[in-house]
Amino acid sequence: MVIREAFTVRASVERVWAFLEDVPRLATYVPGVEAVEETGPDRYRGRLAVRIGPISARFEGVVRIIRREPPARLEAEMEGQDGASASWVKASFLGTLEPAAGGTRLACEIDLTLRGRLAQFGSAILEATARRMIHAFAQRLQEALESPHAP
Amino acid sequence: MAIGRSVPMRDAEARVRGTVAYLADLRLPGMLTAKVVRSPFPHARIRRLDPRPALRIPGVVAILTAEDFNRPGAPRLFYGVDRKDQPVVARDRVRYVGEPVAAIVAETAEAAEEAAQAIEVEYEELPAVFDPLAATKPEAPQVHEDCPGNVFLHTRLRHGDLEAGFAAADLIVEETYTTPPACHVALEPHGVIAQWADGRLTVWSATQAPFVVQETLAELFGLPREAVRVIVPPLGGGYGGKGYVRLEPLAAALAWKVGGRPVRLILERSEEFVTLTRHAACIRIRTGVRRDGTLTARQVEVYWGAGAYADITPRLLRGAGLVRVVGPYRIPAVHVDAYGVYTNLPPAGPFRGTMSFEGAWAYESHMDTIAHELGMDPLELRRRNLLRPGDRFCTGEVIEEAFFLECLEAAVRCVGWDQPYEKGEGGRRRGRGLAVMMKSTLPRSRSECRLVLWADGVLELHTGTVEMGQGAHTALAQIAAAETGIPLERVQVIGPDTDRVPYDATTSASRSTSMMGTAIREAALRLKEEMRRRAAPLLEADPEELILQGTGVMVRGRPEVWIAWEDVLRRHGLEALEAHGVFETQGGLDPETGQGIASPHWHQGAGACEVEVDIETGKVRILRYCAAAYAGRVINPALATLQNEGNVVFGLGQALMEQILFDQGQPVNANMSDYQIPSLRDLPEVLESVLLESPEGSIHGLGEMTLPPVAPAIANAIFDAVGVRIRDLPITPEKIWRALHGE
Amino acid sequence: MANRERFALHVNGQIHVVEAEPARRLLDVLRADLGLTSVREGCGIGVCGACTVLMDGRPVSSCLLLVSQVHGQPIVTVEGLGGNGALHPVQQAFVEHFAFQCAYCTPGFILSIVAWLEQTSGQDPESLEEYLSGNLCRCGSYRNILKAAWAAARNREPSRL
Amino acid sequence: MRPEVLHPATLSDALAALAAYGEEARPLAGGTALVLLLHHRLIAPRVLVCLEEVRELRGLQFAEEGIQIGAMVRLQELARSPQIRERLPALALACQEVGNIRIRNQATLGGNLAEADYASDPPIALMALEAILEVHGPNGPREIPIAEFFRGPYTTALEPGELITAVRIPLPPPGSRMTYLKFRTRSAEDRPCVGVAAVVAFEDGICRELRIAVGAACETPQRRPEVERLAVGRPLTEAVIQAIAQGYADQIETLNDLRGSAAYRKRMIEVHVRRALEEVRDGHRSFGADAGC
Repeated sequence: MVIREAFTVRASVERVWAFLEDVPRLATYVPGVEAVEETGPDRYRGRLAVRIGPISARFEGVVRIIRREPPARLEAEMEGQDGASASWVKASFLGTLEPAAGGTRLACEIDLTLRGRLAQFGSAILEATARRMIHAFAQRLQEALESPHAP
Repeated sequence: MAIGRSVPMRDAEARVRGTVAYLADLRLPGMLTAKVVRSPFPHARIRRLDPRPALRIPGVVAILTAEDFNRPGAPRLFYGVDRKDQPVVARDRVRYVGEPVAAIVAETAEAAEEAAQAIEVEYEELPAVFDPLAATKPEAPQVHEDCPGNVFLHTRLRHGDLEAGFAAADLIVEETYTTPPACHVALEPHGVIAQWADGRLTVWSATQAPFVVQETLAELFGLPREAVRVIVPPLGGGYGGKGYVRLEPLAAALAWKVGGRPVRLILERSEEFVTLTRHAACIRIRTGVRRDGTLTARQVEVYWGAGAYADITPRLLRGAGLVRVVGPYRIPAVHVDAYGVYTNLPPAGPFRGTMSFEGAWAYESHMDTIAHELGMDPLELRRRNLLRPGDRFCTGEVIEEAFFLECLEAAVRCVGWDQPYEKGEGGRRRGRGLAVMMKSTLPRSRSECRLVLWADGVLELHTGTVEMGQGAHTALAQIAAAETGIPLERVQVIGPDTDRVPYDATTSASRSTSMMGTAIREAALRLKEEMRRRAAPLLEADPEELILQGTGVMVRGRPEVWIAWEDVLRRHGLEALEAHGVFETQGGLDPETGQGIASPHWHQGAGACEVEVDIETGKVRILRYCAAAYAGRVINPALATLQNEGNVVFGLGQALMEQILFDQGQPVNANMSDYQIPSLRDLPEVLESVLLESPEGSIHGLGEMTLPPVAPAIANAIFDAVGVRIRDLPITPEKIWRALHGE
Repeated sequence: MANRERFALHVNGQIHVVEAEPARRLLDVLRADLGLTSVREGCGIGVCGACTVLMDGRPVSSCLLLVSQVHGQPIVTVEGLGGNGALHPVQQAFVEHFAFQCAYCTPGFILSIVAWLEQTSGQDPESLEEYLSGNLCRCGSYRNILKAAWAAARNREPSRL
Repeated sequence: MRPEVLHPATLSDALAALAAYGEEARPLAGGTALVLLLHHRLIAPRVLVCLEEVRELRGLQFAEEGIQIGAMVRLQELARSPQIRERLPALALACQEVGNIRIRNQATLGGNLAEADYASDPPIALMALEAILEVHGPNGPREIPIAEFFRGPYTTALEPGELITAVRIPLPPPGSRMTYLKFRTRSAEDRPCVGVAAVVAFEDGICRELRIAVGAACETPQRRPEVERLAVGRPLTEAVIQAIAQGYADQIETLNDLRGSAAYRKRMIEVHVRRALEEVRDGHRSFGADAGC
């Protein structure tokens, strides 16, 4: 399933780009992310706890930045596994930045595939969960970027 | 007379008491439980597979992986009825979501379950392809190393001069139809129990093809056939899904690894959706027609999505995959190209109405499109072109028994086709549709049986035909009774058990009543001949002078010189008298030209219906449906009618709601809430069933005939009602709505 | 097995004491511990009705019920219908009307019809649909099942349960 | 390992059990959703707190001002109750549409609400009926208006350790008519593609109050009071009905699933809001005579 989310933040393209590139910090804005560490250049390892309806899952996996065109385009891939529910998640992320009136327009496209037992739970609920998470992430990012205390 | 009577199913009482023992009800001492570990990826390399953490779980007895097949004395890893391309468990690579990568045997289901989760498998995902047409494109990922382009078989049918045929046409219509993968959804899941003892393998399996299972297992394990015994309990539904070989190799390999104790493997419902599906098909059909409705040429190109393994598809493509997509019409020039295509989906195989369902969906919808373009009544177009007795079909065969038009006319009578028709106004519109189909049965197949007459007068019928609810054992017993003259109450059916009954190819393709029935007649003749020979000295007469009278023998013209069969046996000191019957069909098609004998006889069925379409929602209500089949000689009218009606109910599901949905190869509706089958509230308001009989005709199977017309008859009725042509199954309200509202 | 408990189940007119994990499904207890194999697993999610049992006269899905959710209510399976070896009138009607093919679903249908006869006037097509539409028959014997239900309704006798 | 099952007889014992085990406990009402999750190993609680014997959760009470339904009342009982059918037909209709008779015999109203399945019928009717949920938890009792209860699919306003104890439904104003429409796209046993509940109070042919709830097409049941107000003070003419139907279609964010795409559902909302209002305008849907149970 592909989920798209776009919003405009009151910050320069460069500033948003810098924010996007810093994966460990960026990850703190993703709801449910528990830990992220760098394992090599453009390689990260992390853990994500997520509630899909009545079901709790904890995915452990990796994030790889596979392409960057500063300050306009960033592509990344994520893969994770939840042992308890024998489920796998895979996502590709494409973020594009462009100047917009009053700041920067950030468009995200996330292509998500879930496999294993959780995938049988129903596509609508999975999509709703993913959408909710991405929406929350976008909101938090927006708040952080617009906050005067932002780094 | 035992034939033509609606006698209840032989074990009717056990069926209503719930005491019929299906596979899941069998309990063997020391029985272990198995669980399959399946691939979550549609295409991946297996980087690492470590069963050790699972072995440490209490209760786990053994774990089977591809490694085991490297051991000395191990069975072969690969099997398949044609191409031996399918591993018992995946080695190095997985090709569909749900492919077995390992299997666990444990004392309890809980331990097996826990172990299945503890096995560590690391995958490296590979690009995958899911659509059969897309799979044939040069850039498509390759599913098997040895099959570039993913087409593992291309068969052809060439009849007449296609170019001349199209040149002679006033109109050429070309369309593309598709059908998605679907699931059989027998309420009883697949199940097997396997056990090794004293160098012999015994398998209890809910299979439609015990002898194919026997042969495959013997080959896998390097055993003589006799060393493998296959026993089949009554099936809780089959519909093709239990045809050929399914779980048996895996269960047998697990039993081999365990070495002695019986191992039971029963699938969970979700696993059913990745075990066997209907073919995903893409059918391009192009037809030339004269203004008067005479068909001049037809070209069909079919891409049969076989999934990750070829299974039965190659065999089908040499016959069914060609001839079941043309239609029962006289067409001077016909070309068919059928492609068997690998994709990263679960394997496809036999499915009630195999390839006829897909074929009729295309050619019968297409016929209505042609009729519409010609401004001709759809029935009239068919009247002009349907095969009649003595006509030559595109395979070169002459069709002797041809009742297509009679079937169609019987069906349309129920919807008053000739009457003026009010389609309605406003939000709900009505329409009528019809469809007819022709289906081959299996050429080159053999059925054998044995009749054993015991001295106490009981006649045993030993048969490999599987009872899966179609009432085959009842119908066959009726035939045995009729052919021998022994009262039906004294006929007992034994089998299927490969140790006890002679060979039978398979219980599928609606072949059993006809083929096994003929074998029974053959055996009965021999039994009677033997009886005459034995009776002759007792009656002091020549065998030629003797005739059979009831269950006795008498001298012609002297009714007082009569001896009962039981007495013949007793006087000879025989416990029983046996006779063997064989019936074999010949034929087969040349894979390059499609010429030859496609079928010993042809299944013929038609349907007509009346629907109501809610224009605002696209929802369709089936007001009336009539299914007509050519039944030849009917053995048991009540059971035959049940088959006919069952076809319609099954077909309604396939037409209106059934489809396994995959998201990147992952099934997303692998349960019976998300994948729906019809309930009694989905029945047409009026459902009629017609069996066309011909007392001198042959015996015909009825398990499928009226299923393929259901989807095109409904689609044609929808077109009649609202002018919308749906070409991709299933016909959902949303598709109709989109077509109506141009979205 | 760690947390097994004893349960006294009132099944087909008899009390059966079984030892089972409290969160075991009633379906599994009936089949494995009591040998009542007419109760069958079809879908495992309460949709198909192959595992139907009557609890306090009401049809329920034994695949969606834990053994510890049974609080003394009587349970009936088709093994408990009829008496003295005779078929229950609904069973008899099923035989007479050829109301089954593979028969995997049959016990569930029969129990649903028994409940319909016991709990309603047994005369209303809508209520029959209400009781039966949740039982699925993949062989498609629905028409004959309906005929059998109506035949049983016509010949109905005082409760045999 | 399978969980233990506790059988508290009182509400306070049930709440105490839930509090004691925290995240590791789950309340067990009818079990139709929970047993499924448990069996398919999608959840693994250590303790189930069975609510069957909790006295405070039982019973239907009818009073002048409304109806109080114990959380453990079965959906079939609501579908069949003559009083519910007479006074709150939309609720009876919605309960009658759930799953099949076996599910309805087992599933409870409290369990149904707590599960918050987006594709379920009763929440939609309760939304239009402005039900109030009585909830007890570690911090005592509170009331949650149903409009504030659903936070997302399978997500509710219940705090850890809280239980729904009863659902209170104020009787709609005199002269009210109501219905519930379920639209299915596949088999007759399917869950709704769209569900619409409508409650309209008329006075001399003039609409005094109108409530429409739409669900199954969206993440939670939805109402749009600003659209509902279009009808107030007017007769339910074709134009008014169409404006309301259009308003609901425009304003509700729909979802995609096996039963239909988001775009299709928008239009189906329009069609079924309109049909529900036409039905209400033209009179009640009647029930079959054979009440049973």
